[in-house]
Amino acid sequence: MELSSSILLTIALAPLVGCLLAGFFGKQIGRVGAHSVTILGLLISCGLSFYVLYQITMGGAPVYNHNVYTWFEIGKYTASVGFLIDRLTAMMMVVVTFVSLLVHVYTIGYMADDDGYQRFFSYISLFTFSMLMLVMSNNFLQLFFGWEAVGLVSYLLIGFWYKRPTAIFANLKAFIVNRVGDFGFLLGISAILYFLGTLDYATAFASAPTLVGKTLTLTQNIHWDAATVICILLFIGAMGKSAQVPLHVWLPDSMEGPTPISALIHAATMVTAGIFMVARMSPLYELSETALSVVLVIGATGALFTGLIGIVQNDIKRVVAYSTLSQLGYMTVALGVSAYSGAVYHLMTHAFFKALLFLGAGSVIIAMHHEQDMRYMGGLRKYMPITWITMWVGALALCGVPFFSGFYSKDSIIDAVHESHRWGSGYAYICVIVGAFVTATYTFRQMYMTFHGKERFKVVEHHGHHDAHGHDDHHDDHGHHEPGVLHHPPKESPWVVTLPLILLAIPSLLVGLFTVQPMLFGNWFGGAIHVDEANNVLGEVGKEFHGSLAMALHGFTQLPFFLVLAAFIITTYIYLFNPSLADKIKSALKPLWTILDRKYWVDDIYFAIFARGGVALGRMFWKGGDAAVIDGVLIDGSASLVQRIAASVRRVQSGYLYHYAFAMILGLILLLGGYWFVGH
Amino acid sequence: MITLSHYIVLGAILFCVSVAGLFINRKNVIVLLMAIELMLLAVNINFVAFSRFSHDVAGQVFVFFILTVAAAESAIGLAILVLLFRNRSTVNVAEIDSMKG
Amino acid sequence: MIDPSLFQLVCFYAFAAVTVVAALSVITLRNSVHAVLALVLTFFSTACIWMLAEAEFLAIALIVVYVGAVMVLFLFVVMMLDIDQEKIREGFVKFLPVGLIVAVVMLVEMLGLIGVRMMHTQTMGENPATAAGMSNTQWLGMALYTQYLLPFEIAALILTVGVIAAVALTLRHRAGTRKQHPSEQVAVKATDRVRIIKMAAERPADSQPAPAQESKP
Amino acid sequence: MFNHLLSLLIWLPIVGAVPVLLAGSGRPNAARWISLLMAILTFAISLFLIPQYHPDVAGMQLVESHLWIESLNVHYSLGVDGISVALILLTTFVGILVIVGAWEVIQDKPHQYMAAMLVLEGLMIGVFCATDALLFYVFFEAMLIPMFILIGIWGGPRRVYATLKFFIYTFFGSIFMLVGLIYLYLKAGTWDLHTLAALPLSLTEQSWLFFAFLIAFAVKVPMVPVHTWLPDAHVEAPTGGSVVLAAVMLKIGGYGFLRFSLPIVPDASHHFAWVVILLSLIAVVYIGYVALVQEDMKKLVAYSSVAHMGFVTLGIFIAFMLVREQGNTDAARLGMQGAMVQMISHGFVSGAMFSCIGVLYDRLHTRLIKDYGGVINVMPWFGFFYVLFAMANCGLPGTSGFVGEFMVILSSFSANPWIALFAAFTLIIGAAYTLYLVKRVLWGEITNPHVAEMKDINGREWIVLGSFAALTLLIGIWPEPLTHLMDNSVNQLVQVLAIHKV
Repeated sequence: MELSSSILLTIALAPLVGCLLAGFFGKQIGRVGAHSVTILGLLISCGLSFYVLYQITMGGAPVYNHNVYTWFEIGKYTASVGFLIDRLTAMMMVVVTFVSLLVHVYTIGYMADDDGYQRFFSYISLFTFSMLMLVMSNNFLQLFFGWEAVGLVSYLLIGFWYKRPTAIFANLKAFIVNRVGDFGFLLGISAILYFLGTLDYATAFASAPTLVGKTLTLTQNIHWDAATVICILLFIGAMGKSAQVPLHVWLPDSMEGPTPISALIHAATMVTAGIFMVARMSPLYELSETALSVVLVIGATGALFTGLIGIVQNDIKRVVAYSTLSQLGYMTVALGVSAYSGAVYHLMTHAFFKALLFLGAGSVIIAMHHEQDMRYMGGLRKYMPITWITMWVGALALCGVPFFSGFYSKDSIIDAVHESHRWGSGYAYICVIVGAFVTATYTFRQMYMTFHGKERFKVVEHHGHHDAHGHDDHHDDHGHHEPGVLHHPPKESPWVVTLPLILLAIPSLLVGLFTVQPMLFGNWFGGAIHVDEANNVLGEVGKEFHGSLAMALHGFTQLPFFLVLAAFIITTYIYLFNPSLADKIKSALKPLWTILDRKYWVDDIYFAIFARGGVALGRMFWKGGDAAVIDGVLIDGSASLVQRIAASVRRVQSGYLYHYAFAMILGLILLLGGYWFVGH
Repeated sequence: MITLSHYIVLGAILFCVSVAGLFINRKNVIVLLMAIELMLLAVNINFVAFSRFSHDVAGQVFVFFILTVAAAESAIGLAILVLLFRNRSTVNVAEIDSMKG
Repeated sequence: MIDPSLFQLVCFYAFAAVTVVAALSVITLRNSVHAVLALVLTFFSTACIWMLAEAEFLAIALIVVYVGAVMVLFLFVVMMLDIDQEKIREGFVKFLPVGLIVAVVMLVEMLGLIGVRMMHTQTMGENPATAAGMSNTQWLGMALYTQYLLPFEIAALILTVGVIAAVALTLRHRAGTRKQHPSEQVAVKATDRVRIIKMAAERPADSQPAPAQESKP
Repeated sequence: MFNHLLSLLIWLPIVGAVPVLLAGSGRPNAARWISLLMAILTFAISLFLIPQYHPDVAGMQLVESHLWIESLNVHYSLGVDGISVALILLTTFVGILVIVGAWEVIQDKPHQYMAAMLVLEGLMIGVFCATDALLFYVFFEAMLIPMFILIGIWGGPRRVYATLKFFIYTFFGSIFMLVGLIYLYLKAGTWDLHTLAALPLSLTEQSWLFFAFLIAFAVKVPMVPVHTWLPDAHVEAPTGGSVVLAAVMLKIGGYGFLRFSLPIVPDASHHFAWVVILLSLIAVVYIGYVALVQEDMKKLVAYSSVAHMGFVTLGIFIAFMLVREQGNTDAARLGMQGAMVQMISHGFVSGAMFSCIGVLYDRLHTRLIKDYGGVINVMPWFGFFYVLFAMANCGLPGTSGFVGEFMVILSSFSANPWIALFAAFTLIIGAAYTLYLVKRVLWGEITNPHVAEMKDINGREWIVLGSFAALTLLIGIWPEPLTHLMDNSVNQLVQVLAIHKV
């Protein structure tokens, strides 16, 4: 039956109300009040999202596309705020609200003794509100609003511990790099307005075919195809938000923020906004082959090279961060080969197991008193069984081991790339395959370094006041007490932390099995995603698909699985049986190691060129331009010129009588002379 | 016969002599005043000549007025000179430059 | 007998020569008194030239009024102030060339400008005053008191201002001297000078007359 | 009863300033309360303007005209259209906030300060209502005097240099305008803007007039080469002065373009539109970088307002390219509306930013960024407002800062993609310098011990910042009422552009 706008409004606004209450009245309603208000808001919107998903898939409700109010209406251009709910949006709403709810619950445990408790809850519900607005919007304006609002909240959350200089550097960097992406995105929107004359999705997609002939004249002789310009500009926005290669520098630094937000924002939802947007714009992307090739190549480079960096990381959260970058690369590759539903499907499964890995890493960090360096961990499986098991489920799903959800989405992407013969798909296939091996290596390395092997930390029991010391300021600066020393043995996190882990482990394990058939090959997304028949690679892959079980068994015989197996054997040998070998390899491949460790110097180059370059340019403009030229020459210059003239003229008043007499006579002579010439 | 040009030439010569006097004698105020008197005299000559040759009384009337003005001017000039001498005990123009800009 | 117009021409040249020489000596003489006297001479010879131009009233006025008053004033001032000649004469030679050049340039300009040659032909012609049957003074007076009455009054005003200014500038009260102040003298009242005392008509009878005392020498 | 509403609106604050002055330095509180009363009264009357003005009816409304100078045929004629109503409301609203803001801050001679503010407000309203060229010019010049006094007396250490520079700069510009107006008067015999708009002018005449108007209004906007007075004026002005300067006085430049350059010299404006567009784009990029390296907070915000005003001139002048070269009047209307909304929103945003800096200045008496750090630890509520206005300053959707820029960039892409490219650059550089400021001032550890003693914002500052925030969010979330108010007059203006005079 018809979806009512009131339900949708409550879904969107419930988190906002929670955020406002927790934010403004944090002191009054106290900590418990804050998290209960926000979690209540999330429960409402998550429940309703499931209801909407049910209505859309089973209940046969038509696609909902109505405006709430007009934003501005000038001539033929109107912009409004409205909702477009179809299967793609419903799925995204469920993913966002579900993960966000679990993160809310998780935060009760994680941020238990942080004095910014209420503020944190208001931020994460504000994030959920903006993400929902982004996902549910039916026009480019509201999409852009959600886009930037999400960027704002990630800025606030990365810089949550504002006392830490690295955090406030990271959040400024994140916001500016996002803004670079939004720069392209805004130009894309204005291009759409210029070519299609509207900001509304429905009318834009309807008139999309008219784009085919049109070109954009940059100069007399350079004319670019309209669709390519639009798609590439929009993709720049996606690169900014989903941290694709040139603009990926901000994601690893965003680990400065508390772990819940790394899970919520930098793994499950925000970074996938770019993928969602490209999938949503599939009718436009289908028109431009070059744009899709660009997407493909950038995705592939991202998938492989960021994965490689993950191998050399020692910080548990950074490993997961780089794995997110790599998986985002996979999704972008899927988009590149027009397997949009594949990308969205991987987005969903990735949301579950990546959030699981992050929250698991968070629970490890709590247990180790905010020690994030894996070199001081090891053998934690005895202390934290639940976290250990759930982390293993997430890890295997990430590597794409058959029967896990990761396998279904990742392998279908790999097959799709194999099928596609778009320009660049060869390169992409190599990256994706080697990527599988790399993913397996860093995941197993991480698991072994944290949970297996010998304990690389000492437990020093101060019986006296150990409790007081243990809790007061540990969240502040994890380096201040010497690393690797704990004051009481690590213990399993409270249920508030482990329950979300379990709730996430279940879908990471099972969701693949049940949903692969309808979503991937059964045209579940329907009208939301439009794919040209010519490059419907998923259709090709779908031909050999005979049910999820068969696919899983078949998976065992495929190349990706062998690579995972090989990676498994190598890492188990190095990290369990011969740990010293790792150091030997590192010293042997020193130059390669430094390249990876320095993250290909991309960060340093960006900082040097843009940050320091910008400041130098600014100083040159300011001192040179404003101060010297405009002020110095024009303003103060002319003032001092007047002064100089006045000084010289002053000398004429010499005070001697005869000088004045001479002046008169001279004037008379000149006058006569003048008459002389004029007279005749 | 005496023609108008005679008078004009004479007037001009006198005028130029007084101008030369001004230039040469830049230190002594009295000579300056006298040179001015001389200048006025030269002008008067011209006036008389023009009045006589163009049969118009205006020229002579004007001379009359010039004389009165010259008289008043020299009176005041000399008064200033006396005052100057009394206060600065010199009439040497070179030393009087307090009115410098 | 000599032709009268020729005679006039000769006189004109004589007087003109005297005027010019006197003018030159005014500016070149070292002694100020001599210079003033030279200026007096210049005025005299100019008056004569004016006579030739039949402007007798002005000529006489020039001598009587102008030379008599102004030149005497100059003499008076020059003599009163003992100006040391030496320092004043310093710049004479240094600026001579400049002065000459300027004078010559101006002369050439003036003469060229007035177009002296062109006026050459204009002779003196008949004296306007006699044509109108009046003497020069009457002719001048007629014009002065009818057409130019206002300028005349203003000239009077200028002269008064000149007088007042000259007096105001140079008036000073020297401390040492004793001066009469007529204003105060006039303003005295009777009571300041005369004191009336109430007395009986004659001395009372009963008292012995005081022996007359011879006043001390 | 309403036909004299505009005159009442202009002269009430000016006359109201008299009792404030009479209150004298003896009774400062009386002076403050009277001035507040006057400001609120004026704001109330201006609110009364909204029902009176019918957005759907084209042309000037609430017109009143009396003969002023017989010999020169100058009329004291007032009239209002959508654009003027919006700007008048902005002026009266900011008027109240400035007086509230300066309550305890101004201690010496507060009565003169308040009186100057009221007179300034009255004159600014006068500028927005005048429909007679000379009356406009008189108000345009008279407005400088109270500002000159405000900066000159209550300013910072280098106030004399700053106020002189401000005065001579603006005056230099407006002289050329006066010459232009006189020429127009001699040609047309009247000063009425409407008839001048219809006056046929050759291209050379128009070009000369265009440059005369350009110099006058470029200084006021301020556009790039002639903008160096703004940072000095802001740095040295008292908080209230710099709020009014940023919130309203800069708009008069943009308003001048709309009233003079566009209707009277359309062909020259179109011919030289590229000059203004180039300058505006330079303003966005060049000034963005300059703002990045400022050490003084007020200078940084001053430079940022130069960059934002670049958008106003951009929005106004791309309309020509759109109407005349592409005939796309709707995109031109969009651009113009963007320029107008940007003017209004910049009033709130930069006014609020200056008030925030005023709050900090009142506590620490320094404006240098290096003296601050970790202010959020001691002033959380101030931190909230500061981040909100910083976000509005770098044009975050949901705040009013975004609306104007969004519309201008959209329409400038239709004009020429390169223009849009450079205009959109503001997203990056705007965010860079604003958040770099926020990072150094707000976040981080408290380094300066004085910062530790700073108290959070008091009730008065709450009112000022709260109302600025409310309006910024209102226009950011729902700009429809504002655009509807101005839509008809902008549409009419765009039709005027299409008329060729040559």
